[in-house]
Amino acid sequence: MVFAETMVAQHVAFGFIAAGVIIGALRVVTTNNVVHAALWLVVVLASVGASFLLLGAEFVGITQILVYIGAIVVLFLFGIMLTRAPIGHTVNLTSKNWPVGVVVALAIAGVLGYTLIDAFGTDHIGNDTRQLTAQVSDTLFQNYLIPFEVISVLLLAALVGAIVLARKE
Amino acid sequence: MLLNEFLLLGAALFAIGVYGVLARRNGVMVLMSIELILNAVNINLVAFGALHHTVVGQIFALFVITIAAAEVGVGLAIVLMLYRNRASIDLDEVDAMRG
Amino acid sequence: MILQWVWLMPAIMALSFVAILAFGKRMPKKGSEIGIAAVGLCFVFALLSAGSWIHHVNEANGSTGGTAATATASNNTSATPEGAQPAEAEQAVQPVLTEKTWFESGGVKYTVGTMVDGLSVMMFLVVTIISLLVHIYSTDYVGGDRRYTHYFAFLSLFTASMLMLVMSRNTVQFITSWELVGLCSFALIGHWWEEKPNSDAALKAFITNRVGDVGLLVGMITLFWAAGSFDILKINELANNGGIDHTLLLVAACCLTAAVMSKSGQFVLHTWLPDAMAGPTPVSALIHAATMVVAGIYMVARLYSVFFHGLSIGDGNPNLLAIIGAVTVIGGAGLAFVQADIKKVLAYSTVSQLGYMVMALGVGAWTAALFHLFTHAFFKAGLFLGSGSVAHSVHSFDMKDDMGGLKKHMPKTFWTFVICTVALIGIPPLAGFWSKDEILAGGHQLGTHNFYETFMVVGIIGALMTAAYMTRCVYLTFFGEPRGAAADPHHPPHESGPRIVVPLYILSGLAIVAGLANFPWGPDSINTRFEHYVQPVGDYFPTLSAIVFNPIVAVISTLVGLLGIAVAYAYWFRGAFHGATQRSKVAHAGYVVLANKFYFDHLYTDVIAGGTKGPIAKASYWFNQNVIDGVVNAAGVGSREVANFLYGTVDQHVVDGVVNGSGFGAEETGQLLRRIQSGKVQQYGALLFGGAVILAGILVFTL
Amino acid sequence: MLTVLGFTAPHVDYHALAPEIIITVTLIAVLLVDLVSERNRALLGTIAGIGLLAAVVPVLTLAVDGTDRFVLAGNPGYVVDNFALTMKALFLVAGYVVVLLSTNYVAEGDYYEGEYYFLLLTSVLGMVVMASSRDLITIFIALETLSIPAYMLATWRKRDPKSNEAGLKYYLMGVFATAIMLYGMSLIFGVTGSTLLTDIHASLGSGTTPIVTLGIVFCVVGFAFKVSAVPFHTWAPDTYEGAPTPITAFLSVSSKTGGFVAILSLIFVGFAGQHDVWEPMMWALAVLTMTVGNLVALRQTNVVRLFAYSSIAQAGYILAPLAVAGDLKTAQDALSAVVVYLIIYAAMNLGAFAIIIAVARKTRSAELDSFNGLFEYAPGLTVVMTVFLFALAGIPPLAGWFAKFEIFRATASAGTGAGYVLAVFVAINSVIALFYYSRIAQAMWMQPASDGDHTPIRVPPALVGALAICVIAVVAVGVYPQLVARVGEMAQFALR
Amino acid sequence: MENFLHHWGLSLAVFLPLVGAAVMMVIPRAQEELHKWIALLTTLVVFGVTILVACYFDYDNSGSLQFVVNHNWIDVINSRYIVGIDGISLPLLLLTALIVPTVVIYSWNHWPDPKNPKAFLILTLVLETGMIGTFVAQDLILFFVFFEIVLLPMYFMIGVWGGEQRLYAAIKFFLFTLFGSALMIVSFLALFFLAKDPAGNPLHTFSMIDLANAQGIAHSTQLIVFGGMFIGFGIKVPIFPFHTWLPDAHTQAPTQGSVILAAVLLKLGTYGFIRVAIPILPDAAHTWAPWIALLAVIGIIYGALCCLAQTDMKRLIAFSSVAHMGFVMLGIATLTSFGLNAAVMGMVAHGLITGMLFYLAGSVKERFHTLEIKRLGGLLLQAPRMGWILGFCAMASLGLPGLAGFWGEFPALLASYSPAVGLSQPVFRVYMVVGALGTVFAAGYLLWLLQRTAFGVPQDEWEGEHFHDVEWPEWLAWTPLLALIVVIGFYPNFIFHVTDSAVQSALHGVQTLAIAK
Repeated sequence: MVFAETMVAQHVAFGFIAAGVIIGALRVVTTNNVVHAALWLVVVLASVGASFLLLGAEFVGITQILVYIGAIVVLFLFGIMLTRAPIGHTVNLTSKNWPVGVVVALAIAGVLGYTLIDAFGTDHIGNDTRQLTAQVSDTLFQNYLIPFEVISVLLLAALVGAIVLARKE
Repeated sequence: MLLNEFLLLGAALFAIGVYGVLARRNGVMVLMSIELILNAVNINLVAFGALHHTVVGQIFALFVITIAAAEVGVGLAIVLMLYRNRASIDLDEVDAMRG
Repeated sequence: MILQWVWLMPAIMALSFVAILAFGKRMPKKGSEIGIAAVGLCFVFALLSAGSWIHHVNEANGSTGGTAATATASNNTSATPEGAQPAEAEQAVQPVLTEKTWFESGGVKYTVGTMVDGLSVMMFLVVTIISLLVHIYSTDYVGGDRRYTHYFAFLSLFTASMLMLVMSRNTVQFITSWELVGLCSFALIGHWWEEKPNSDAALKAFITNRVGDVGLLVGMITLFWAAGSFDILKINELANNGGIDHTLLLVAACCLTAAVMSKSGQFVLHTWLPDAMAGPTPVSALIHAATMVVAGIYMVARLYSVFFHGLSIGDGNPNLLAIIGAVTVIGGAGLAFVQADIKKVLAYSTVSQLGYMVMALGVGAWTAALFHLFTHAFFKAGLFLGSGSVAHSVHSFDMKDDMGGLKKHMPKTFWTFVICTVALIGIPPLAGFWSKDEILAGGHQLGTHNFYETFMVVGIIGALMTAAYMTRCVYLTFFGEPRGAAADPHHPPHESGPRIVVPLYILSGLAIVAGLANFPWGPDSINTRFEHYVQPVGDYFPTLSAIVFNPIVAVISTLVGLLGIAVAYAYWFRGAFHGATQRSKVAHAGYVVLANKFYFDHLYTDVIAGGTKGPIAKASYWFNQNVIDGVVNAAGVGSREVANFLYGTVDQHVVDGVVNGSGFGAEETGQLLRRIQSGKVQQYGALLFGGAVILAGILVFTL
Repeated sequence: MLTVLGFTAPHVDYHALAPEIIITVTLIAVLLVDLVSERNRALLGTIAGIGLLAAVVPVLTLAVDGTDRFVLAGNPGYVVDNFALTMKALFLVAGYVVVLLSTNYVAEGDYYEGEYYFLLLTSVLGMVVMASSRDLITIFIALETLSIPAYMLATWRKRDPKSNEAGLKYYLMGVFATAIMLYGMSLIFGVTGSTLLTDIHASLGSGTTPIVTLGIVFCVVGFAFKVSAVPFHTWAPDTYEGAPTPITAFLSVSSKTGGFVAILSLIFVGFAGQHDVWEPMMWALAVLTMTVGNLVALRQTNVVRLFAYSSIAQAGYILAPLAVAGDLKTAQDALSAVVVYLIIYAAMNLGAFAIIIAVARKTRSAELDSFNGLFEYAPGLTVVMTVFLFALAGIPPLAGWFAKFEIFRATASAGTGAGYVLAVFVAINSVIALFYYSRIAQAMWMQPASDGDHTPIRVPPALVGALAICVIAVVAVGVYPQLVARVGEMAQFALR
Repeated sequence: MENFLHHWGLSLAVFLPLVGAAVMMVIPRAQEELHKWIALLTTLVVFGVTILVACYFDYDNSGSLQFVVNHNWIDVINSRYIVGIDGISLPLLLLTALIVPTVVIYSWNHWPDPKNPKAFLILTLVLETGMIGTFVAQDLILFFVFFEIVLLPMYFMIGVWGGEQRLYAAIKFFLFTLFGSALMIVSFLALFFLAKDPAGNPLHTFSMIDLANAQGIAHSTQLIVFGGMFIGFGIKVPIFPFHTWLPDAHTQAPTQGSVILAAVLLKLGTYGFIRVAIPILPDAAHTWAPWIALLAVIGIIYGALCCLAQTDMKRLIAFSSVAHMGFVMLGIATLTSFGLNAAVMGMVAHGLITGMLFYLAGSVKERFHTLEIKRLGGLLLQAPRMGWILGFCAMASLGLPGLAGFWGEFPALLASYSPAVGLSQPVFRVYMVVGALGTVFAAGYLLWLLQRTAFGVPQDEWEGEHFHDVEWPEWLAWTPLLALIVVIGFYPNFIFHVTDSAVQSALHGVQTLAIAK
């Protein structure tokens, strides 16, 4: 019954996670308060991180929390402040073209949903999904050495470039 | 767990992100929506990795997270510069060039 | 043998053309001497070739002696009782041929060469004599003209081309020469191109001839493919022995008839010929009376097997040639009545006389037609040159306004003119009588039991009209009160100089004697010599029955001629048919004949003569000017209109419009597509995501 | 071989990796020199240029060597084969020309010079990596490495709102496209369980399922954006217009080529069995791209913008052979056609931009009017520009004709109706294209100078160098196309 | 010498002009005299080379290719540098090599604005390379390249040195031709992939010689492939309804451009039919022939009617080209050796005659600054020699026997009486009659032109003005053309002798087909 309990727990956990992701995401794209949006984003990102943990990807889950919430959201907040975006409900942040967005989004959802159900309708993920972080690093440095090295140059470039661009004259 | 639980969650997140990207006027909020999309991708990658019992999915996700960070940094820099030049980050107003 | 060297004649004339163009202006006589020398040389050459040909025929007829006289004596022709049989004892005489390969294309040799037989030799004589006289005449007539040299150059070129035409061995050569004489005609009609009517006339001549040339080209092409050769001899032979399908012969003959109509001024393509009188008068005499305009006749004669079998002339049914000829005889004569311009009278007269020839060919009277061509060349050239002489004196061609009473001022011109007129009317024993009578006799003889008899009647009516209008012409020019320029006291009319008068003498002399060339009686040495030497005998020529002189027809035609003169005399000289006391004897006699024979003076004067002169002629002239000429002009104007429509509407708007429209359409589409490029990044994004999902959707759901 | 804690360091073929290493060293050197030397700005461009040319050397030695190599032993995810070498050489030489184009532009404008070259080199590095990448992750990283610096370079004229706008649009659209591509990659990974293209090919077999179709389409869309295929092209005109002109040249040539390299790797190595999916897709993209690009170009008045649409249309031609590249035989023809086109296109387009830069130095404008009467006062530039224009239009004996010819040949080689129809589309479009190319020629040759200013244009040596390279290439290849035809024929993938 | 000539003669003729152009490029613009001399020298040397080639040409074997050079070019697509001439190419080669020096000589003192002899002459030389190259190329790709090379210089000639509407005319010329050649190249490629040798193996070659013996292309496919070539060559000819670029191009082009355009460029299209389309796709040519002939006779009549509607001398001459090229196309469409001979003859004759007419139009324009027919008149009084030459050329153009033009028209009509076996005789005979009617119109518009320009007295507006008659550069440039019009007119064997067996070989395929049927 451990097996079954795990199953139930997983499903319950997934339910919460999914709710967090969906509600958070919807608020991110609908709220008229920029700061709220950033905070709702945190909810989404955290939920996604949780789902990684649920899938046994601890390292990615942790990285998700650290990088996203620790760095990216902070960046966003800085950005919000630097651009002096209105904090309250002062401006309608949704453009007039939102119906287009709805249509496109629904179309995407439809096509993706159809295809995914068609392809993976009954596929189960095994219960033991844990993978060792050591495995991750081994594979990374054995097979993905080159992209890893390249991304370091890229990050340097992004850094240097962003500084140049963001710098006041 | 059903694989599709995650995949459909990812798909939903992707669609919401797309909506956000297309419907938000504020540049920073568009960037946020992009993050939603990238997270949807990551959910997929990690779920598939779990399905195939391979760490490649995670590695891919890690690369995506890294790149996402770099992109946000660059994106914010550009938005910031835009703000400096025109005191607004309303994307609807950025249409000096067209046709 | 000299007949193989006849090509020297056109060569000499062509050289003369080049020499006049090159050196003419620097010569003392401005190049005319080169032309005269050359054409004189050619004349001598033509005489020699004539002698040579006679010798050739005689030899072929298997005579013992070599001289013409003995050869003729040994030959029996129509005068002998056996001559009644159509298939005569004439021996086949092959023409003298030369040939050189010109070029080769598609496996077919194009050759140049000469083909000399009696017909050609006769034409050599006509062309060179008239040309020589015209050259001499012109030195005075166009003396001092600013393009004197060019004038002579083109006379040379014309003579060269015309000689080439009549010695052509094959149809390509024939077409070439045919076009070249047309070119010369164009250049000489338009000699005074400063005035628009002249250049108009030149254009009209050339373009009308081009219309006929379509027939020529198509006909010759048909014959080429039918016979497999351009060789005239071969075409004739094959046509003669049934080697060519009758349908093809018919098509070819009809097409070629179109060429005859244009070149020889037959109805309805005749209208250019009167207009062509815009050219200098000697040119009219040479080209538009004696030589070029008979090229059509010559062609029919040359390709007679084709026409004879193609149009089934031997069957006695009405055929295209005969009908066209007949219409032209009457039409031309009728029109000649109402002209005020002396040259126009002569031009319509030429049209009418050419009609006789075509008609004669149409009924099978080959020799008659060619004989008429021969005699007509002399007296009509004489008439033209005479009219030129008159005009030279009064500086006008208008009989009604500028002439009258010239008889006393220009007696030489007057007498030569009268002689030629009488010859034309056909009063024996002048040239015209013999030849015209032979045509009428032909119509009668060949048409004893069929339709051709009709053409004899037409011919007789034509003769009557000819007599009448020529009398009118003579009256208006030389009799009555001087009018206009002729009455100008400061510049009284004067007789022309010797270079004008001498050719007139010669021509009027020829007009008197030329008819004897085919004298129907007498010993063999003078009996129907023209027929004997000119009408070909051989495989390449159809068998024709010889025309026998018919005394009854001759008397009738002579009487009719006299009647015409009489009526006209009465009408114009006397004003009417009242009070016969003071009439001249001739007119009186005519009047008596008329009065006693028909007893309806009034009827005649008012209805026939008056009618001819009045309503009918007027009407036919109106018809000519407004309908036939109108059609020609309308064809011109119409094609201009069609052209304007085609160019202005179809080409510039439809054809070009499609092109420009597609360009415009492309630009407009581009303009529309630019709207997609709204400048709003989120719309771009929508397009990106939308495009991706649509593309994916389509492929997902279709594959 | 290093082994620590059970980790075995992979064996690296440094010879094969030498070009990437040289570029990396160079870009760091540029950054350091920029830090150290405040005055000697001219040095920066020189270093960058030398670095790029130096990187060509190992490419050549590798080409002479001729064996196909895995950079990491036993890992087919990063390969040096003839295709990779060809494209690397192209990226490096094109990058060098862009450096030449930039030298005076950057020095005379108000720019951060060191960082400019640094970013440029980084982007080139991304491209060079892309040429060898046979793995979804590596392709993704290479794409980002070539894109992210390009986003920033596009907005490098910081105080120019147009440049900001250019960068913003490019960035946003780029990120959107990347997102789609990543989603597609995730699906492909999900189906096959691997990111290696060889594994993917093996795993997918032939035929397709909806999920695979979706994955392929999304993957390709990401690069269709990069090559500015319609309807993913919308960024290009705005970005090209607003970006600094040398960067526009860079985007229109190098970046676009990078996109094509990725597409070629994906469809010929990874998705070779799924040609039922990408053939119709490429067909539709090709037709749409060339037609829309050409039609909209007809109405442009800004030369740079016109060239943006022109380069969109050119992308359409390049896509065309891929629409019939299903089986092995036609795939080879298509691949060599695309490679040949890319090489020739690079020379033509870079040359044209070099002229635009040269002219704009004097006229301070890229409007079509500013080219009026150029023949009067700059006949040399005019002739050379004419060469490029008509090369782009595909008029012999300028190289463009052979490029187009190869497209025709590849589309016709399939022998299918679709192929011939496409060939006719290319034919008709090249006629439309002539119309706007000749408008520039008309302005230069047949119009009087707008302002009557006839002072001659002084062309700096770097630009002369760039022009010389391009014009020689265009003419030489046009007269003797075997030069590139051979390269195109050889540039095949090692893995299939 | 002879050996050298056999290997290098044609290549020299093709590329020497480029050498001249290269030399001129480095000489400063101000040295106008030097430029003129270099250009003249180059073109004369080229002419000399072609004369030498003509001297060493084996006329007994004019049906087979001579002076063949076969060298690697683009191995990858198996396209080779094959040049060679046979009896069809030779006359056109000589025509081209003759026309270009006359253009240079004529240019001596006739510079269209904006002058700039350097650029103008360089373009002329480049043009010469393209034209000569097209006539000697024996590889489809090489042919295509030369065919296209011609476009650019002509585009600039019209666009820079042209008249009021020059931009429109230049681009129209360019777009039309390019459209055609784009379809043409697709057809060439189809041949490359579809043609098989008798054993059924794909040939994969662009060599015209090999392709002429190829087989294995389905009839329906042949039809489409031929269609592509038809549009490509037909636009160049131009066949109705693709002709609309021609009047604009001619009207706007500078005199020299018009001359080259009329004398040589239009021939590229008809030459393409004879050299490429018919030998390689005889079957399709056979099916297409009645339609081509139909368009040809429409062109004859239509062109002539459009001439009648013109008010501009040059435009009139331009439209007359449409009509004349109709005869050439009619000859080609008969698919008989008669017809093809006529076509080549027609091409040469039209080149000489219409070239001359355009020269005259140019000289008239130079003197009167207008070509509006109603303002002209009395040329024979103002400049009598020029008037005479105009008359001569008009006569030659309307197909007067004894001048060159006739030998293009008459044999073409002759041939259409009896087209190749299997073609409908009645249809072609109708075409023949209609075509013959076209000669009437030709006489109409040309004489009408002559009447209104040369005859009559000058308009009042020219009162007191003096116009110089033909000048020495004009004499130098025109004499060879005028002489040739006469010489060929009198002795057409100069052309027919050369072409006859060559067209037989060109028709080999058609004849085989006929035998098979």
